[in-house]
Formats: sequence, C-alpha cells, structure tokens
Amino acid sequence: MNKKLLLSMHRKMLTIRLFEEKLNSLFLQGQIPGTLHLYNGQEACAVGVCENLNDKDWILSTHRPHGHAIAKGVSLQSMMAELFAKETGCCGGFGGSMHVGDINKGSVPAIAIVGGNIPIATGVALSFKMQKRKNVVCCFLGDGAINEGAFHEGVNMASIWGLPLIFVCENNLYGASTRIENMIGVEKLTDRLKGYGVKSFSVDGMDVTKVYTMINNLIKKIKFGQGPFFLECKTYRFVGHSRSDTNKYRQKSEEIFWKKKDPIIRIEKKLVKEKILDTLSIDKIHEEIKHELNQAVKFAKSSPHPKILNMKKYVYA
Amino acid sequence: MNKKLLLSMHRKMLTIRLFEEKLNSLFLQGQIPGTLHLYNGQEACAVGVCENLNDKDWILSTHRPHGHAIAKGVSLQSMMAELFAKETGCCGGFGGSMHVGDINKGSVPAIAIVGGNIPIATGVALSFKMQKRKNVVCCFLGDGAINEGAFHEGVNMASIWGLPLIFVCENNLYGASTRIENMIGVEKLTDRLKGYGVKSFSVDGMDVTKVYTMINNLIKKIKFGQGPFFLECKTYRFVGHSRSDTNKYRQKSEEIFWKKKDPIIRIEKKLVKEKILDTLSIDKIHEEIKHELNQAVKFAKSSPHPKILNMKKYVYA
Amino acid sequence: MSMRNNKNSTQKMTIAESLRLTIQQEMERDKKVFCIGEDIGIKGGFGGAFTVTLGLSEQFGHERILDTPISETGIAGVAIGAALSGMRPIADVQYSDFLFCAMDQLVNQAAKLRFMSGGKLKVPMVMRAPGGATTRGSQHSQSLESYFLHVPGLKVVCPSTAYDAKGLLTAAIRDDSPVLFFEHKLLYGSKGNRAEKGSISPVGEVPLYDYTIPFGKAKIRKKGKDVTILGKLRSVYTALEASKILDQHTISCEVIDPRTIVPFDSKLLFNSVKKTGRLVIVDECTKTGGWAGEISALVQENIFKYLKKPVVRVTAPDTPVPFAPKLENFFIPQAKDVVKEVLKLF
Amino acid sequence: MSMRNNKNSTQKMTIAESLRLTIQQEMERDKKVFCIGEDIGIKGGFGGAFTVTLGLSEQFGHERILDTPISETGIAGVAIGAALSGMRPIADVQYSDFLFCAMDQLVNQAAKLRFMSGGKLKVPMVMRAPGGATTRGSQHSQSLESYFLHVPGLKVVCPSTAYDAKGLLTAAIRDDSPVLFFEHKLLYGSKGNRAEKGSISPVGEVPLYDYTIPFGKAKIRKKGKDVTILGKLRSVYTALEASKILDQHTISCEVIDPRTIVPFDSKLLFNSVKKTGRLVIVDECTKTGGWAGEISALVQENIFKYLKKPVVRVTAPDTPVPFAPKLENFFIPQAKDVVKEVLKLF
Ligand SMILES: Cc1ncc(C[n+]2csc(CCOP(=O)(O)OP(=O)(O)O)c2C)c(N)n1
Ligand SMILES: Cc1ncc(C[n+]2csc(CCOP(=O)(O)OP(=O)(O)O)c2C)c(N)n1
Ligand SMILES: [Mg+2]
Ligand SMILES: [Mg+2]
Repeated sequence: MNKKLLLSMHRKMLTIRLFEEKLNSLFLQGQIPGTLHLYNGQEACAVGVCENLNDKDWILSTHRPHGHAIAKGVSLQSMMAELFAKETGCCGGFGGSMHVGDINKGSVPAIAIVGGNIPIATGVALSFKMQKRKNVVCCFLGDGAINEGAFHEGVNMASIWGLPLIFVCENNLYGASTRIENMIGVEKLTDRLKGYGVKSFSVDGMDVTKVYTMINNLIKKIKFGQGPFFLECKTYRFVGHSRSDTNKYRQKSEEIFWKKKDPIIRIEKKLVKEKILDTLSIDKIHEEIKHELNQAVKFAKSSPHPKILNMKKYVYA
Repeated sequence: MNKKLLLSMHRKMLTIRLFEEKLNSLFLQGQIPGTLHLYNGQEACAVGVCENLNDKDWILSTHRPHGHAIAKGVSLQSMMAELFAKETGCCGGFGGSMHVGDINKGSVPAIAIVGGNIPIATGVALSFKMQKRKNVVCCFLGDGAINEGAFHEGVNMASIWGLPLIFVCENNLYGASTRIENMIGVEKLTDRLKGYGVKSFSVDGMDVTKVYTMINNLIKKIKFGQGPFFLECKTYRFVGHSRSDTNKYRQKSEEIFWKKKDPIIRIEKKLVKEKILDTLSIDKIHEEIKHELNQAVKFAKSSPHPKILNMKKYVYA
Repeated sequence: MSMRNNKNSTQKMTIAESLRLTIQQEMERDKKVFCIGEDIGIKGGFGGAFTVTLGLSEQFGHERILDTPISETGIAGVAIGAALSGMRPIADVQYSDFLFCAMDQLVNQAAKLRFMSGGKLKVPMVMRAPGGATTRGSQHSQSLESYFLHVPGLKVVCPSTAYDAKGLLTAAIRDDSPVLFFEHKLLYGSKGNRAEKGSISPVGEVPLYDYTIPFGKAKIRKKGKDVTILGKLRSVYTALEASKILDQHTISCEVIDPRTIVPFDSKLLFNSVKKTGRLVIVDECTKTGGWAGEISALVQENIFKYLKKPVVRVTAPDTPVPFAPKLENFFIPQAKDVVKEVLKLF
Repeated sequence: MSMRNNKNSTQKMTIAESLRLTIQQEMERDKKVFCIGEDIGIKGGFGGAFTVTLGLSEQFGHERILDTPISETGIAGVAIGAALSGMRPIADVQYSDFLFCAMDQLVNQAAKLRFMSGGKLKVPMVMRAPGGATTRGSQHSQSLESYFLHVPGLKVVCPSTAYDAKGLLTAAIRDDSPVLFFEHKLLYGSKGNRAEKGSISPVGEVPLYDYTIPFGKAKIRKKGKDVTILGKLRSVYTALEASKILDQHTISCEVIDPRTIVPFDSKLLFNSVKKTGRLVIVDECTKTGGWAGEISALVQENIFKYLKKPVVRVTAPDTPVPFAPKLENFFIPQAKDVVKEVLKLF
C-alpha cells in the first residue's frame, strides 16, 4: 500500500475521531442541540470504504453518519455548521446530526430510519446501471438493520438485478443495547446473505488497510459486471449508542479487548514502523486537525441561523 | 397410511376442488360478487397439512384461502354463504372470498395482504408457547410472499424464539403473472431460509400423502421442542390467478405437465389400486359432495343479507 | 403515432387508455422515465393490476418496464433512489391499500428528503395507486387520499376524466416533487376483462399531443348558484348525478372537481361558496380525519361569514370497507345521500 | 408494593414513572399482559427509548419483557397474533415516527381483523408511541395522531398528566380493541438522563391503587367563559400558558383536554363552545388533514349557530419537522401564537 494512501487514510480517520471528540465536548457544554450517535472506534470502516470512491460514486448512510460523510469528503465546516444548526450547514440546518451529507460529494444526506436507506441505495445503483454510469454505490448499515423488512426487499432486488452496489455492514455487535447474536437465528451475520445469493465477505473493521483492500477488490469485480456484494466490517463503537448511553449493557472486558484494536493507534504504529511518520509528525497532524476543527467551530458559531422563510421553500421542488 | 386417513383426505381434496368449480360457475353466472382466487390444483397442500391438525392448532391463510379453510374444517355452508355475502357466512358477509375462516375451527380469517399473515402467525405461535399450549401453528404463504419485508421479520422472530410454527409455502411457480425464479437470487426457494437458521424442506405438493407425512414428522419435532420449520410444497394452480386471468404468461406445455400430476386423480388411482375404493364408489363420493355443495348454495341463497346496523358494531370490540 | 404531432387531433378513450398513452409518450420523450411495479410488463401478463401498462414492455423493453418482486417497500425505495440520481420513475402498487406496506419510504423518505437536505435533493417520482371499493373486502377497497393529504412534501392528484388523467399524469411525471397519483378503479373504463362491475365510463376526447394540467387548478364540472358540491375522483360523478336530481327540485348546484388535493385550489372553491353560501363535500374516504373535514375547516376559517348553512360532509362512515355489496353500497356515498343532505339546507 | 392496596395512597410521580407503575401492576394482575419492543428489557439497557420499562425485566423475566430485533412490522404483527390468541401485548416503538414501518400491520390488520371477521375476532393490544419534536430532525420528531385518527378500528389515546397516564393506560390494556397510545417526549418528566431539554414536568399525585379512566371523557383543565381552547398532549400546557397570558387581557379561557381523540368527547366540547361561542384548537400535528381540521368541521357541523367566530386552528405548518431549534420553535405552536389568534377573536 503506498504512502500517500496510508497518510490520507490516517488523516481522515483521525479527523473523524477528533471531530467526534470535539462534538462530544461541545454537546456536553450544551452548545449542540439534539442528540448524537458518535462514530468513535469505527473510523477504519468509513475511511477504508470511501477512500476507494470518487465524488460520482455515492454512499448512503445511517443515524450514525458523521464518519461516513467526512470520509466521503463533506467539508468539516459544513458538517460542524449543520450540527450547530446553522444555515451554512451541509443541510442548511434543516437536517441535523442524523441527516448529514452532501450530494455534490456523493454523500446522500443520511437516513435515520434503520434499514430505510437500503432500498434507496438499490434504487441509486439501478439508476447508475440504467444510465450506464460507471460508478458504484456503497450502502452503510449497522448490524441491527439486517432484521428490517427494508433490508430484505432492498437486498433481494439488488441481487436479482445484479447491481453495482456494496452493502457495507458495520457489525459493532450491538444495535443500541441489543446484541446482534441474540437477534438472528444464524451463527454468522453473513449467513443471512445466503438467502439472497449475494456474495458476502467479512473483514477486520479495525484495520483500515484491510477494509480498503477488500472494497478495492469488490469494486474491481463490479467493474467486470459482478455485484452486488455484502461486506461485514467487524468493529466496535468506543462510546455510547447515543448521547445519554453509558454502555452498562456491555462488559468492561469486552470494551478493553476492542479498544486495544483502536484503528487509529494501529495505523499510527504502522506509519511509525514503516518510517512514514515519526511521533513528532503525528503530533503535528493531530494539531493541524484540531486547528481545522477549531476553525470549523468558529465558522459554525459565526454562521447565521437558517431562515424560517425557507421552511416552506424546501417542502416541494 | 391407513385407509380412513386416505379416504378422509380424498374427500376433503375433492370437496375443495368441487367447491372451487361450483364457485367458478356461480361467479360466471354473476351470482358471486367481487373476485376469486381459486385453489384448483393445490388441494394436496391444504389437506396434507390440515389433516394433521386439530381445532386448537391454528392456521393462517392468504388471498387464496378457500382450500385452507375447508381443509381446516370450516363448514361448506358458512363458506358458501360468505361468498354469497350473506349474514350466515363465516365472516357474516363482512369478509368475502379473501378473508374466509372460522376461529372456532382454528382457521384465522384469512389475510389478503401478501406476507401480512406471517408476523401474525409468529405472534400466535409465541402466544401458544407463552401459554404453554401444546398446539402448533401452520402459516400458509405463496412463493411470491417470500420477498415481502413482513416475511423477513416474521420468520426471523420465529427463528430466534424457537416457536411451534411451520411455514407452509405453496410454490406454484408464480406470483400472479410473475415467475418466482426471476424474483430471487438463489437457485432454490428454500435457500432463502438459510439466512434465518430455519430448517427447510421440500415436498411434492401434488401428493397428499407426502405432504401429510412431512408435516406429521415436523409436528413431532415441534413436540420435542424444535421449530420453527419451513416446508415448500411444489404445486401448481390449474386456473388463473384471479377471476379475470387467462394465464397467457404460462406455457401450455407446462400446464399439461402439471395437470398430469393432478393430486385428486392421483389419490383416486391409489385408492383404486389399493382396493380401498372402486370407480363406482368414487363416483358416489363425487355425487355426495356435489349434493352437499348444492345444499350449501341453497343455504347461502336463502340466507339473509348482513345488517347495515352491524357495521358500527363490528368496528370495536 | 404520427397523429400525436397533429396539434388538433384527439381520440375518444377511457382513463386506462389515456394513462397508457401518457406513459408511452413520456417514455418516448424522456429516456429518464421508466415504470416499476408488480406484474406490469410480463409477456402475456396483466399490464399492471388494471391494464395501464399493457403492451408497453414490448415497445420499451423490460429494463424500462421493470417487473419487481412483491416488495412494496422495495418498489418505493428503489423509485426514490432512482429519482435522487437522475431518473423519473413511475412506480405503482396494484391496489392503493398496499401503500401502507411502503409507508415509511413514502412518508419518512420521499416526502422529507428534500426538506432534510436543506432543499438540495429532489425526488421526482410518481406513485400510482388505484383506490375505491369494488366488493373485494376491507384490504382491497380503501380510499387513501386523506392519509397522504397530511404528508407535507407529497403532492396528491385525483383525476376524474380521461382528459385530466393525461394532463395531470404528464404534469406529475415532469414535476420535481414526489406525486401520489390516485386512480379510481371504477373510472378506468367499462371495457376489457379488467373492467369492474359498476364502472362509470368517463370516456372522453383526449388530445394526442402533449399537454399538462397544472396542479392546484380545480374545474367547475357544472355551473350553479344555490349550493356548491365538491367531490373528487368518482364522487365527481356522484355529485353530478345528485345535481341532476336536485335540478328537479329547482336547486341549482355548482359541482367542483379539485383535480389535485395537494395543492388545492381554495380560491375557486371559495369563490363558488361565496356565491352559493352552501357547501356539501362528497367523498369516499371515511369521515373522521378525512379530506372533507379539512375542506370544511378551511372554508369556515376563511369565508365564515359567507356561509348560510354549516358545511356538510357526505362521506363513508367510520368503518373498514365491508365486503357485502349491500353494505358496500351503504358505505360509499350515493347520489341519493347527497340529495338528502342538500335538501336539508333549503 | 403493599401501598397499592391502600385505597387512599397516592404518590408524586412523572408520566414515565406512572406508565411504568401501570405496566407493572397490570402485569402482576394479569398473566396475559406482556411487553414487546426494542431495547426494553436488556440488562443494563435503557428500559425502552424513554425508560418506561426500566427494571421490569428483573421482576417479570425476559419472556414477559420481550426484546426484539429492529423489526417494527414484526413487533406489530406479533402483537396482533398474540392478541388474537389470548394474550394482551403492550408493544412499543421507540419513536412514533417508526409506526410508518408497521403501518400495514396497524391499519390493514389490527384495525380491520375484527370487522372483516364479522365481529368474531378481537385484537386487545396496545401500541405505545412517543411523539413530539425535540431537535432530532424530521424522522424523530413527528406527531402522528392525525394519521391514526383516520383509521376506523383503532382507538387513539393522548395522556397529558401522570394521573391520566395511569388511568388511561390501564384502560387501554384492558380494552378489547387495538389502542394507539401516544406519549409526548417532553411530558415524560424532567428527571433522569433520558429527560429531554425543554421538558415540562407534569408531576402529579398518582394513586397507587387500580383505576381506569374511561375512553371518550374529556377533562376541563381550566374553567372559563369567553373562549374555548382545545389541545392534546403537550398542547394542553401550551393552552394553559396562553390562558394565563389572556387572563391579563381579561379574556377568560376554558381549556379542554380530550384525553382520547378516538373516541372523542364531543359533548363536553360542544357544551363549552355553546357557552363561549369561540373555539381555538392547538395542535402539534401539521395543519392540512390534521386533527384540528376534523374538530373544526365537527363543531361547525353540529353547533354552527353557536359560533360567534370561525373556529381557529393553531397548528404546526405544512412542512416536515426541521432540525434547527429556531425553526422547530417556529414549527411547534407556542403560547404566544395561541394568544395572538385568540386576541383576534375579540
Ligand atoms: C426503523 C427504526 N427503528 C428503530 C430505530 C431506533 N434506533 C436507532 S439506532 C438503533 C440501533 C441500530 O443498530 P445498528 O443498525 O447496529 O447501528 P449502530 O447504532 O450499531 O451503528 C435503533 C434501534 C430507528 N432509528 N429506526
Ligand atoms: C402486499 C401485497 N402486494 C400485492 C398484492 C397483490 N397480489 C395478490 S396475490 C399476488 C400474488 C401472490 O403470489 P403468491 O404469494 O405466490 O401466491 P399465489 O397467488 O401464487 O397463491 C399479488 C401480487 C397483495 N395482495 N398484497
Ligand atoms: Mg450496531
Ligand atoms: Mg404463487
């Protein structure tokens, strides 16, 4: 894997992590309204996937979308402004945390109904195929989403029509407080896909290089007319499900086990080991990103509130 | 298989066939309102299943429910009266062809939303288990139903809770005009079940003894605490999807192929061969049933219309 | 097809034929338009539950007349995704009752995506849905317009003539917002083997050329001065039938057909009611929480002082749709019910 | 638990606590009652999205506080099936917005099974659904009561106090029809880590003994003579707040809380409006096709001549719920909006 790629993925993952940490502290200070579903711990998934995509490839996202959007290139300023509910936000302050995205970057504003994005992703992929666009669609979903009817219908249709679509399932073991293993009758999550004839794969979702490589291969297959595919990324969220969650339903030992796999520490170790970066330059990157984030916060704070007048305007096209 | 059972199954299948034929001619004469989804050809499925059940075992049915209801013991008079939209009908004339059933016979008035009966069946089976009732639930569905979200959610829940439930899928190759094989990404319909950890089986749905035996075995397993199960009955409808359908989307050769497997002719041959009946006594049974059906029609015709007054009464319990 | 370029040429046709022609012409005009639904394009099949897409797959192929599994959530979701990314899908459900299976996609997704994105997305899709009671029982008979009336972000269209069907469907396909397009089973036409018993046949002259009917423009179906009767879809004909009977009582009715209920042409209605002072709304939706109540509220909110009498609703009662024809007949508002209520106003 | 038998004993509690106590008591009383939903019983978990079932799985076990996959159609369908066969499920969705995912089961099945069976089946289930806007954006903020208002076969309950919450939920659990039980996120109480910003805390004395509040009995929350203000759920408090301001304008408001909207206590409302001659309806549902329009129509249909002024609706506008607090504030009717409209009537 070349340096540039590793550096880029490192920076993006770190940006996501620091973005979420920043948000969390802003939220605790009461500066951010609503709720937050933070992405800490899962950064390798979003980045490993999106690093393979260009602006004309589309992603669909979930209630936990910050990481996906940032990885896909949505600007930090417009993300931060959205979370501050400002007019300069990527959704003009109309969407909020659960709906961030920027279609110009191929990041469809996220959908917070679990599973609701899946048939829509199928539709986008169908339309790419119909229009003979050479792009792919990646649809993020959580492990919890695989029990929704929308998953079933969307995946089945993608399968029978052979669409250029990758379902990226971030299996962080839990849907809210519920362990996925108790909610499916099969041993492995990917067994679910046997019912659709969709080829499925699993990957260590804490290792960005593995996720990257896997998606890279799947996209190649898609370019050769195969697809859709399903990729399970085994991962873990380092934080609560949403802002009020203290994770009491998880074992401390489990948390420790997974935190040891921190994808950012992992890539930083690799970068150091491969002498691409030293700790000093890593610190510098941290500082740069923190600065960027502060700038984004400044931008957000100084941005105007959205206009009530526009409410009516945005109902119909 | 003992004589009594064979005779009983033969009579039931024949009753269903003649019932449907009678209905069809009454419909063509304009005596029956609405539409009809007839069951001709599939009789071995309903009878092979229901012959294993008692009144406290429940079935759930579909838009094509006449055969299921008759096999489960709903009276011909109340069925016929329902189709004539009379007060003496099994649903008081409020339901119609797509909703026949009689809860006292364990036949839940049918549900005409494709797949809609599936999570409800799961609920019934859950409640049987909670109440420690020793009964089973059989949920009929068509091949077309397996692509509905409701199927997915209902089957998954039944699986994780290990319920006393058999999904009986009558695969007649088509959902309306659409061939099932084009609508799933797997080779065999039963592959779909691999995604849920539900054990699935296939059986010749044109042979009532095979269906009977299969269900008998599955019920035994359920009594030992196993379940749910999924049984595909390979079958064919000898008539159009609904009253206006002339089957132009099917190959004549296919129809001929399947008509050769007529489950009623088959069992009659068996009965003759095993010297349980001779052709004369078979004819007599035909006549008896026709007489019963004529009585049922008489009953239906002479029954009163439902009362407008009762409309309000039946909205809330 | 050459006639189509003849600006003057028209042809007598049913609503089913008019809708079919519209889809055909729009698909010829714009490669982005395609149809998606159950049993719509199978060779030897139905052309949709009510023949509207019959024969179109032969002209356009199975990619553009796309048959689906029985998956309403999937159909709606796929239509949304396709619409987001440059296509103009015409989706359909076989019976409007099945819209409930796709409700999340329609209400939480299609209707809100533009708004939630701060006006950046658009979802140019049409969802066709045949409604109305035809002795098929509670799950194949409902009129669902009132549910969708209450969904900001969706437009709701209710054509009652072959002419309107074409103009409105053309406009719907070209609209950049999601449109719920309700058709009434008893208005498709009384020909063909899918014609329903009790069909009215609003056969009319339909121009073969391109035209649109703008949304939010109601139509006066009959001029009158004593009372305004508002009805949509089949109720337009119920109202007209009632007005004929009322003529004999020398009561002159003005019959209004809104054509689209979202947006709604309140101006035309208000002008009529200002003139007549009386309003009766006929509707096959059930009463409580239905469209008729909305209009009643709107009218008295805006032109209260012109009302000589309270606004009257003649609707289906608050029950599911019964199967028995006798009960169904009672359920669906009839001309005689309208007459009775109108007479009470004088 | 011994206090419960003390016919006089009451306790101060929030709505969340009152609902929890109700479920606990009903589950103790009747083995048929059980809860089903997402994240309701997991050890160390949430006790449902808003803590209502917290701790109950410890008492009743995981069979009776049954955690499900994320499958709303499944939850509703399973509840229906269980209800048909002798159980009394209390199902819930975490946010009422997700009811759309279960819409077919609720509207086509739960509401119609009794009717379609000719009165032979019954579906004694409760579906709990938390609604209301709390700066979470369009898909976690809606007030869905008006959709279900339009579903014959469902009863619709809207408690606004801790006392009512218990009496109404007890009645709902014991009712033999399916009941949609709407809760307002901002009324659960302002304690605990699930308390929402902006919560009103209608803490009240709640009897520990068994009682029910019959459906269809509205409550006058404040007596008055000049204008009637009708509001449900949080809007009751908006109305009360407005009435305090209006006191200063020497306008005396009568504030009515319907408590259940299906069935609806029209008698009590009509009597009030006959007295005041003026009616303002406050509601967080969007305007067009919403509950307020229904009431407006009902009132003018029945007591037209008593109306001194047109009935006024103060509702959310016809848009999805926006995220930005500033916009959400505009979206949700505020006391000042009510005051403004009332003042116009004098
Ligand atoms: C249809 C629907 N049901 C329930 C919810 C509430 N909810 C939000 S996130 C969530 C858990 C999702 O789990 P998963 O899909 O594994 O994603 P994760 O949160 O782990 O990223 C639930 C139940 C929802 N948003 N939509
Ligand atoms: C949710 C829903 N979608 C569509 C329909 C219309 N419809 C009725 S029967 C049918 C085909 C069903 O096929 P299958 O399940 O194989 O049953 P079969 O008719 O072959 O017995 C369709 C599409 C329906 N009733 N419900
Ligand atoms: Mg998860
Ligand atoms: Mg079939």
